[in-house]
Amino acid sequence: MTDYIPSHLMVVAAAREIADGEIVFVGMRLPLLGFLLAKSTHAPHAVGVYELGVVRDDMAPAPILTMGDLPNLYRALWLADTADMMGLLQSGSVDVSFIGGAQVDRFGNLNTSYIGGVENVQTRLPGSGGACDLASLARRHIIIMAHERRRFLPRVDYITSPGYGDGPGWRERVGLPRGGPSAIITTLGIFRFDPGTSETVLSSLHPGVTVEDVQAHTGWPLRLAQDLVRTPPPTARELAMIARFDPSGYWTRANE
Amino acid sequence: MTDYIPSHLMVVAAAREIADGEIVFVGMRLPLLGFLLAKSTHAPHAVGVYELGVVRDDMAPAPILTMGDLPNLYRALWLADTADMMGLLQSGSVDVSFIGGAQVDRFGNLNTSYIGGVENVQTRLPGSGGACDLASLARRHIIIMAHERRRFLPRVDYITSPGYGDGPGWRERVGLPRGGPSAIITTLGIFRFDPGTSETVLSSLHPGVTVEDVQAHTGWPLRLAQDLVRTPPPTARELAMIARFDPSGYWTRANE
Amino acid sequence: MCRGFFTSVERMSTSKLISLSEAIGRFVPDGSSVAAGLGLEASIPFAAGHEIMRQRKRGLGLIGPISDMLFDQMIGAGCVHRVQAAWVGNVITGSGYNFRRAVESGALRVEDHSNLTIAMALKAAAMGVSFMPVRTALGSGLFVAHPGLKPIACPFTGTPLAAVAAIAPDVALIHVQRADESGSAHVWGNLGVMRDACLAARHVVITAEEIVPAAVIVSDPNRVIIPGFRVSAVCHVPWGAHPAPVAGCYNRDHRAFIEYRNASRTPEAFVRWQERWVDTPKSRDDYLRLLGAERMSELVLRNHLFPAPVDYGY
Amino acid sequence: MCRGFFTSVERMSTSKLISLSEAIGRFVPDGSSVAAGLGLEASIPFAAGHEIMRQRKRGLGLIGPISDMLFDQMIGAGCVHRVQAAWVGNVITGSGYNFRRAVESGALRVEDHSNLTIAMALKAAAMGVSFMPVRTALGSGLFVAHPGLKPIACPFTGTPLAAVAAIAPDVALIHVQRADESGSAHVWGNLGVMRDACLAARHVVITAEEIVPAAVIVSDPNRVIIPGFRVSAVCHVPWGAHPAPVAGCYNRDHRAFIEYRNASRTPEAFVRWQERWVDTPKSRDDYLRLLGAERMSELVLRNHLFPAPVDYGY
Repeated sequence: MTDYIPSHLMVVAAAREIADGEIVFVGMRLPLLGFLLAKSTHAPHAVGVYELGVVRDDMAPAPILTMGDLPNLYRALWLADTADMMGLLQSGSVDVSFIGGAQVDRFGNLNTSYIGGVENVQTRLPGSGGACDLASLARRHIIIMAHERRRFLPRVDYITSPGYGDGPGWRERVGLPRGGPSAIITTLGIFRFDPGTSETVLSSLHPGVTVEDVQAHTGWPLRLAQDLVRTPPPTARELAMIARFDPSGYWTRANE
Repeated sequence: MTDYIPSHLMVVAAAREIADGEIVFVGMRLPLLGFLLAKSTHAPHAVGVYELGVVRDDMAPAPILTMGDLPNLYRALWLADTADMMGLLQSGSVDVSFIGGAQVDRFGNLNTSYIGGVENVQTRLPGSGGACDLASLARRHIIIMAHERRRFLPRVDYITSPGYGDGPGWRERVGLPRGGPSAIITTLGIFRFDPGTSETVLSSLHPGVTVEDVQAHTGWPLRLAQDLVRTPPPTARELAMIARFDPSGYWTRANE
Repeated sequence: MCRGFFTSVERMSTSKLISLSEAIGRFVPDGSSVAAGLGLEASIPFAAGHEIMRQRKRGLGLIGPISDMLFDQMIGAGCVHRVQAAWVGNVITGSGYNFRRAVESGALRVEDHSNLTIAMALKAAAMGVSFMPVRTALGSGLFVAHPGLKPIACPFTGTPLAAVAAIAPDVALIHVQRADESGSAHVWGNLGVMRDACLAARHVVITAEEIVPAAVIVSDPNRVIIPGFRVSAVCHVPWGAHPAPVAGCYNRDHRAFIEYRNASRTPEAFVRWQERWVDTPKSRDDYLRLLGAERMSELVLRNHLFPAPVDYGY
Repeated sequence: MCRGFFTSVERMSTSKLISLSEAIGRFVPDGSSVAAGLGLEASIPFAAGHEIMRQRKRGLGLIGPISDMLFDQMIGAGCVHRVQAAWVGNVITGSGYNFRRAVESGALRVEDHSNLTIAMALKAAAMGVSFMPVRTALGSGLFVAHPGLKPIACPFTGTPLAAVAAIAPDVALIHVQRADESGSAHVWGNLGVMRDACLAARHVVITAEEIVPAAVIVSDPNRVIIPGFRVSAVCHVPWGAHPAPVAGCYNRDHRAFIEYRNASRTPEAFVRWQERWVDTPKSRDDYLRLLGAERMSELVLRNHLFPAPVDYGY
């Protein structure tokens, strides 16, 4: 079995969520690697949209740590305003996006702002950036985060990026035009969402992980998919690609 | 006395309304010539804003008939979107603009849309273009038109470009943020507006024109300025400049 | 505003290069709403408009700030049912006679805009919202029975404003200096409402002076007016905006506009004009032969200005 | 929104070229609201921000989408009373520790935005309206006690929307590739919210890699981010965005961001960082000497890409 760490598996799982030809709103860190991996394997026609005003349909010619790094501008398809990118997103032209979080709950709501909530701040985190917009406006979004019990809570302290709120019908009720999370890719497995209840369903276990492991790190009672599967490990080719995009291991090792 | 026609005098009068350093939203025809004349005489630092997305602080290198003619783009200060130009206008950055019309009334309302009104169209004219915006949003605007009784009416059939509506307080009441007409330059003289009543006051008579002439061509009882003056005729230098900007006489002769 | 209309064809960077007659045939069905004249006086897609006339399209809605004489021609040809515009006429001569006749006879529905309200109606659709607020036109006749303008109060300040309803055209027609086969296109010069209209539209049909390799487009991504994945068709049509001017390509042919004034004063004269300039030439090449090399040579650039260099390296 | 603030100095094309210390001294009084980081990860005006810290400005309001670590530094230096931003931290390392401490202690007021809401707040001010509608953030925590966000219904469709109140900064700080003495400036690369922020702001202070003759700027008017008549001061500050990247000039210096993470974990460590990198260097030249020629040479461009030519002639 090829040697890999959980972040490699998360990148591979993220890549597999992207279909060829899709318009992907790309964030930094593992999602960026996932997008690059998809582009260089099964989704060569995927187009990447970056909130700072970049659209690319080609790989950057050198590794990048932020979306503003100059290789990400080189031979871009479009360099423009943030408002132009947000227009693509708000008008429904973005198929899929990826976001991380510090806390998530069983309806896929994310907190990256206030641990403890606004009134009783224990830890102030950086905030939304574009995450709230991606969660509000992409046709679907994928959450990627480390699986720890303090992060997987029955209810987040604050909703930075809306998932399904308090359950079915919530997004329509508050006025969000579309979308919602379609998966949570964690260090232990992959959740999807029950269309009826809008709650997480464990759909895949990473290699070597048991349902009990996942339950031990999840703050709500697990529901299991009828066809619960085992996440295929990264292939040697996938790992080689990831090493090309993250040669120093800056992003993949950060999650160890 | 130098040989000139009424349109030359109108261009000269328009130029004199521009102070140095002002931001001028420039329309076509005589206002364009007025702007160019001001730039090349007493207002060298005036900046011209054109609704199609052009800002210039320099003369076009060759005569132009429309603001989209290529010499008007050559060495422009800024080429951008119509929305950017409209943002300058709407946010109050434009000092003065010039518009023409088919009908005007004593409150400076202009009609360039429907002779006879919407319900009973006798003649359909081209419409607003940017004129309604200039009249709504510039700090002040100047109206330029041929002085004929069928055009100078007690009440216009339709307000394309708002003046002072039905009198004092109207602009504030309907929600216009600023501005209003400061002068009407005609083939016979110049009207200004009484700050108390918002009505026209005849403030200048062109050479050879009498108050009776103006009254005969105006559909409301004239009020005369206490300091009613005689419009100074164009100087030879001004006429030479106009001939440079309108070498074929396309615009100046059109108004004969 | 939610749109799920990308076809996989539009997404892939496969070629969308087709003939203008095929593009108009496929993407401008009868009854479409068509945005054109989006660069205002510049880069008006006359070739595309004439192809619409030649194909006898019917029941179109036209959308644009001003279109110089193009809208008047399409109205005269009987293609148009409805206009949402700020101004319809002939910029250097004044009235559009076909437009006048059609409005005065009651044959044409008009939704009067200003340049600002039409720009913001397109921007609203481009941004994916159903309206945009403006401060213009309050108290004017534009508010009379206008379905797309409403007085509102600012929810924060209470200030009176006007709301402009979004306009999402079925198709935007733009003429550009160069495009690649996927539809990614460079435009320079004044931009008018081109970008917002393209982002607002369901389909974008591009006519281009030049078809270039993709490498040319990505060598200067700041000049891209719209990326290819939002474009439905690209057509190679040199001189496709004549008689309107195109930066870097040719000057405005004023004579054509002056001649058109006379040629449109009566319905009979217009029929003859259309026969001569639209129906007889079966293609843009025929049109250019009719125009003649001498007249074209008068319009080419004689004074050049090349930009200071920039570097997009790393 | 009605602004009557142009001084004749700003209008004339006389020189606005002054030193950075004079520009910050004149146009960033204590208590100002300051927009910065408007290109997001790129072209962050670090030199201007450090000059603000050096001059011990107090009570500032900071406005921006994300600012990478610049806002954290200004907060740590005690300059900041209030933040209106979508994200404050260090892009490649995560948390901004000064920001965290200031919020957790209650010393800093924060108005949380998303990138879309802050972009539209600036666009509203740029367009001269008091709000803009969006469809984002509905149902999120951003609406909790937020003075600048309100749920509204579309006046045409009844659709739920959010209204975002306009934000008009007292001053926008931008770093550009080149500008002339009047303030007309070229920017290429990603544009973020730079243009709207400049059009929204009462004053614009530009730091430029290069001061060029006006002829260079007007050789390519489509690259102008803001015309000079809307600019208050221009400062010649090569490497003025380091360690952020600037297209055409230098790559991102990741090391500085990683070092700053460690240097900001405790207030004491931050004081030492500020002493070393902000207070001891009296100018940007001193800062660059401290940085060292070797490190700078690692950041310069090694691969070049020059655009296909265009012509602005007639």
